[in-house]
Amino acid sequence: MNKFKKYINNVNISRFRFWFQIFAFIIMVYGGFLSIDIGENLPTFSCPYIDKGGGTCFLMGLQHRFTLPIDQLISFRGLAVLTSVLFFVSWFIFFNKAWCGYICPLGTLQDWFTKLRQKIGIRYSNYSEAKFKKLKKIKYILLGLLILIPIFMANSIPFIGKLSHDWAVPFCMICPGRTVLPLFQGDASQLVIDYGSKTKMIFTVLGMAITGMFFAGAFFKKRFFCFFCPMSALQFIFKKLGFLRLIKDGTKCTKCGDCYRACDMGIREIADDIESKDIIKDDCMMCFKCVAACPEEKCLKVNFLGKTIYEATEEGFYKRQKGKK
Amino acid sequence: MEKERFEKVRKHVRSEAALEAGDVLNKIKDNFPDNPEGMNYFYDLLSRQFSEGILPKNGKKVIGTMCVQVPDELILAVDAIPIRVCSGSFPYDNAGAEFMPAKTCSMIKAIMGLFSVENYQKKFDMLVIPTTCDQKKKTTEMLTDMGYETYSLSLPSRKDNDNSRHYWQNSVKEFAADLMKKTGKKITTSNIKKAIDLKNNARYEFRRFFNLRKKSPSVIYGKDAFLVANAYFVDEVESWTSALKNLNDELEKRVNKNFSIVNQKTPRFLFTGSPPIFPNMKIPLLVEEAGGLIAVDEVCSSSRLLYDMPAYDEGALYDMIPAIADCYLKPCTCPCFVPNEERKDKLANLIDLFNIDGVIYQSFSGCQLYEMEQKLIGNFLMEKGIPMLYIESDYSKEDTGQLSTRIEAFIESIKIKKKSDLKGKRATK
Amino acid sequence: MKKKQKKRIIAHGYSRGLIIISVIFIAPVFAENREPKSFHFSLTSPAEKKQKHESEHAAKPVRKYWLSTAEKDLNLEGYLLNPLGEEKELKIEKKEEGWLVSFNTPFKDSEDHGANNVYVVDKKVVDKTLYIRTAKWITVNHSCGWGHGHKHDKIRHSALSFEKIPFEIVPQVLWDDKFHIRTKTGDNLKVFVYSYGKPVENAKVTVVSEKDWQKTMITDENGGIEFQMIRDYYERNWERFHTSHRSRMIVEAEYEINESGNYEGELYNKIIMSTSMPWKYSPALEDYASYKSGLTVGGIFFILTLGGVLLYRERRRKPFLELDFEKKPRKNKKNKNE
Amino acid sequence: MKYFAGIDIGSTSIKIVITDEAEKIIAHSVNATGANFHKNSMAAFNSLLDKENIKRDDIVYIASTGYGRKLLKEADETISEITANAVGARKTVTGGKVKTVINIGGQDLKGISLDEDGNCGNFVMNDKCAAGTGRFLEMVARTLETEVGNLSNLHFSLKGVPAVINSTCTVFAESEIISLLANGHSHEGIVVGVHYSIAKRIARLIKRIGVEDIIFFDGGPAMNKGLVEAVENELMRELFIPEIPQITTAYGAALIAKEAYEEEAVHA
Repeated sequence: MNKFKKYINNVNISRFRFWFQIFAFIIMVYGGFLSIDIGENLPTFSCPYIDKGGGTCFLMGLQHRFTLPIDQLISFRGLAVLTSVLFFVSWFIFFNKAWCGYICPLGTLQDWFTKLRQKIGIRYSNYSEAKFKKLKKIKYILLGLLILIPIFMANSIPFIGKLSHDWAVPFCMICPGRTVLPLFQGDASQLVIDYGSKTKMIFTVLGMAITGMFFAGAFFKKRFFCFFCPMSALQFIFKKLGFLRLIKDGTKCTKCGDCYRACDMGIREIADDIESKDIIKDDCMMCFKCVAACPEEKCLKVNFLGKTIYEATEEGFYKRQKGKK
Repeated sequence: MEKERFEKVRKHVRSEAALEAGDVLNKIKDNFPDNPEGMNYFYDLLSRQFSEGILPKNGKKVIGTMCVQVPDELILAVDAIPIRVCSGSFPYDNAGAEFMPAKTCSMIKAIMGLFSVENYQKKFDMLVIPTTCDQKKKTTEMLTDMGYETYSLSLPSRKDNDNSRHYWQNSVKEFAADLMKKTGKKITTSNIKKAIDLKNNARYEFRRFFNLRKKSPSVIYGKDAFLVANAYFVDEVESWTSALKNLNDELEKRVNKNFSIVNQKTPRFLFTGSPPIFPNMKIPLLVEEAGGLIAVDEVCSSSRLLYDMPAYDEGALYDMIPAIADCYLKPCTCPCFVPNEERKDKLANLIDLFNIDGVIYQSFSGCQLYEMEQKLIGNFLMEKGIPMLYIESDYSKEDTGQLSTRIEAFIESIKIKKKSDLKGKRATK
Repeated sequence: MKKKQKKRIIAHGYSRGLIIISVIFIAPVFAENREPKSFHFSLTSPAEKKQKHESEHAAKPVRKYWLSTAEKDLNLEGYLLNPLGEEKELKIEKKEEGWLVSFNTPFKDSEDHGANNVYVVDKKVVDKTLYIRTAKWITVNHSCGWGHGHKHDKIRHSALSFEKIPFEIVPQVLWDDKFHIRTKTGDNLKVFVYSYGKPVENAKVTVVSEKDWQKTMITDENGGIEFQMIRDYYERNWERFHTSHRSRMIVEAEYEINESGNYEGELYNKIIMSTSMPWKYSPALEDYASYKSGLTVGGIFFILTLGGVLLYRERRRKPFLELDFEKKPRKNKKNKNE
Repeated sequence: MKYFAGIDIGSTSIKIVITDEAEKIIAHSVNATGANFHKNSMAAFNSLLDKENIKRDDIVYIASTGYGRKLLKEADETISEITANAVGARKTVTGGKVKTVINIGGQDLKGISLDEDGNCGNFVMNDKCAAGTGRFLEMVARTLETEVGNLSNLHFSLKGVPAVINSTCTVFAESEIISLLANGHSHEGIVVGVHYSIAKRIARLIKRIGVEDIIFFDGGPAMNKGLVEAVENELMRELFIPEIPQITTAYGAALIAKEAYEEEAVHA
């Protein structure tokens, strides 16, 4: 058992993750061809615009479900929203935010961009602390909007009235997942500007602009889009329920910042917060690169239902650093 | 005429320093039983350092460093030899005292003494001095004035924000650029990777050593631990690493055999504050001769020296050099940083890990940073209920009698406390 | 009817040949005015003129459809096929405006979730000819609130044929697997004609668009025809153009059998069967969307971001960033807490 | 009968205390240290034994303490004077718990704070120099051409304003006193000034470890009532002065000797 544990702790998690991501990508993007269907309340950006995906993103359904008059929303039909949230949460519980780091196809795609940049040897970019703090809020705003807009479609707002049907699935319209992921099935139909109505036109222009920025941004900035992802904001609400946990033992931390260096999301707390035990922050995607980069014995741990499955060790750190090319 | 006098002084100081070093080494070797075989390498190395001089003779460029914050990896990457020139020698301290202000810390005086007495201008290609404390800063200028090639490595005073982190990273980048210019060799991904690996090997062994010291009752004295780290100042990394590996293997055997050099009752101390640098082993020796054991230390000449490892994410210069920079800044607990809460956390952690009974805080008189931080650390430890002995001292031996009284009284008080704790434990059982 | 047909021939000369043939064959049947006209389902009563469309996204507790004919003396039999292919009860009422059929689709994600086929059949002997007229309506009972999962098998979103129905049109694809309508202008549509569950060869199928364009085809041995739906929605004022504009089309089929028999005491020596199925289609994406613009916008922003990053990097290389003294000093409150 | 001896070899005097098993002092002596620590202390020890008629063999355990403790090879145990002083003070006071001990020795100044159990918790000592110690008082007495024992009398017979002594350094204070004398200050005023300057120094030193009642004040200079008054005024607290202030440390050593002896007996 100890030997096995040692093996696991010495493992190069980045390589494991790379292959796992490819596996997950195939399931999520091509799952339909393999008659795999995981459902439609997945806490990950597995886009419903992909014709034959293996499962779909919860946000699309969420936006649909909130297209209800308020009186119905608080009546039995609201239950539909509730049950879908329950489905979402039950998926989420198992892997917690590791959905982002291991399964999300859009995240995987961004990681591939990072790999490409690394191969070319171009320096990555980082936000400054102050900018980062501001940008972090965007995802909460997006989450708020993607719930409010559908509600305003079904309920009239003073002076404006009901929003037109063109406002449907507002987040999907600007999500690069919609434009980019179907390309992997050879479907480029989402790359158009829709002149059908002004709203649609603005949305599609916005969507294409974001797609353009996504390609350039993801090249320079690791996980460029994830800072704005409302899914990660939504997940963060339920983070306490997750079985999978990232645990930090602050007494062992020397604040050396090695984990912060490794963190693609630039989460400062991982290095500087020595108070909290449960260190998952809203941007965290649970890739566990920080655990792999921690040189302090048992300082960072990955727990599943309270059982440690992966932890930082001196030996593991040393071996991983040595094995780097 | 002047030259002749100078030569005379040099000879005199050198022989005095060698005498002092020999004396201390003998004390270290002979006053204690059961020195590990593996320590002989380090004993020999340090005695050679003082009888034959500190410089290697293999034609490589030599770069002198002061303070732990100098990133050795860069120096190793350009195929030069880093040598830490911080000195603990009283004769050199005396020599420096001739022209340094009276209230300067002994280490600075000794460094200045060393460089003024010895004609090292041609032997060191560069002296790298981080702007840690005010005295080191001015040392840089004084050394330049003496004709040395110096490099002032600009260190921020804060390390808790990103600005200072980037400032330091830039500082290190500039240093790397300067180093390349100076040596005419390029830092490439492959040679810096090699340098990092080289130093990481040393760090790995050092950590192993560190962990072996956790065993209670201990398998090795603190004075030996200090020597091991001190040897790193002047030794080449590979040979040092393999010597330490031998020592570690030996200590591991001791642990497995349940062999220990002291007994369960021996009070275990944490040594912190100004760095004891061989041959200034006054306080550690006094403590261990009086029946205490320095189980672990938190000083820049020992545990802090090789503890922290850099982690780079992408194997390219744009990531590796900042990673190296970070590893020298962020975990550093030098009192030159504000705020320095990390030092308290570190001490608390060490106290837990090493089963510490008391803390010995040394500060060189004149080292204001350590002198002042003493109060903060003292208060922190008092809250934790760990007794601390604060000793203000320098390289001279004149206060040995008084110090030994204080240290013995401290050890006695801890022994009494330990005894009553044991009694209490027995009573509850 | 004849006149109308002729008009159409002039309007759509290219299908003239086909229609001339059909006119020659069918003309005697329509010689007298007594012949019963074929009918179809509609969302509005015959009195109303306004068009209505059914939404695929909204669930309704009761579905109601009007028959397009104003005839009062119909002998209607109604059939309802639920999404699983089971027969259910269909309510037929004779109202003042006309005939109304209705059935319940309870609001829940149950077996009713999916495509429902509604039929009425009318049989009548006129001039020793038995006219069997059927009308069909396919509707989907779906709400996006129930989810777009793949939990429903194919049966649930395809139009089925029913062996009790003498004559019917079965379209190949109506909805995608998310129950969303698929028919767009320019699409190639395939339609089959079945009689009592068996394909009918040589039946005549006519497609009539909202703007009265029509095309008639003869089914092959599988009972199938294929045609491309033309675009007939042109909005002069772009402001009023609707991407989701639904145009109505009706697919009709007719078939004649020389067979003698007795229907409810009346003798006949010929059977003429007709059926109809209304459907809808919307403008194709290509009509109002542009790849070129999409790629341009995407490209511009890609280059802007790329350039921005590179420019920023270049700027950082400069030794000094200028200090702007006129700028208001930043609040340092937050920094203090850090 | 078993007896225990504590020998405190200080820089100026050798203090010897012999206790019985009930921890009662049955004999004590104070002698000058002189040049030869070892010889003088053994001579003093033997003469005390002779005087009190105690057989050498009855002394079962000897603990030495003080500056010269390591030189006394006859001792069974050596103990630092800080621990010994704390133990002695703790046992001397019967009415309550001693919290702070101030000791002025021949060459040093000590402050010890005791924890709840009466063990030495924290302590401070003056650094290398002998400012404000017994030696300093001796120098003052010599400069004023009087005896150390007379300083107290001079202190209390002051009529007028005390002089202000700025320096507690033995060397500088001497010249300062001479100039004060030359300026016409009275001897009494100077003595009071000296006492206050020492008191201030003591106060500064022991405030580092925290001052709590009961404050125990011992060492030779504690016999000087004038100095005691000065310290009390500086600290604004009352001091506890033992009957014979010099021997507390030696007494403590004797007590430790007894404890060590008993512990050895248990293990044997």
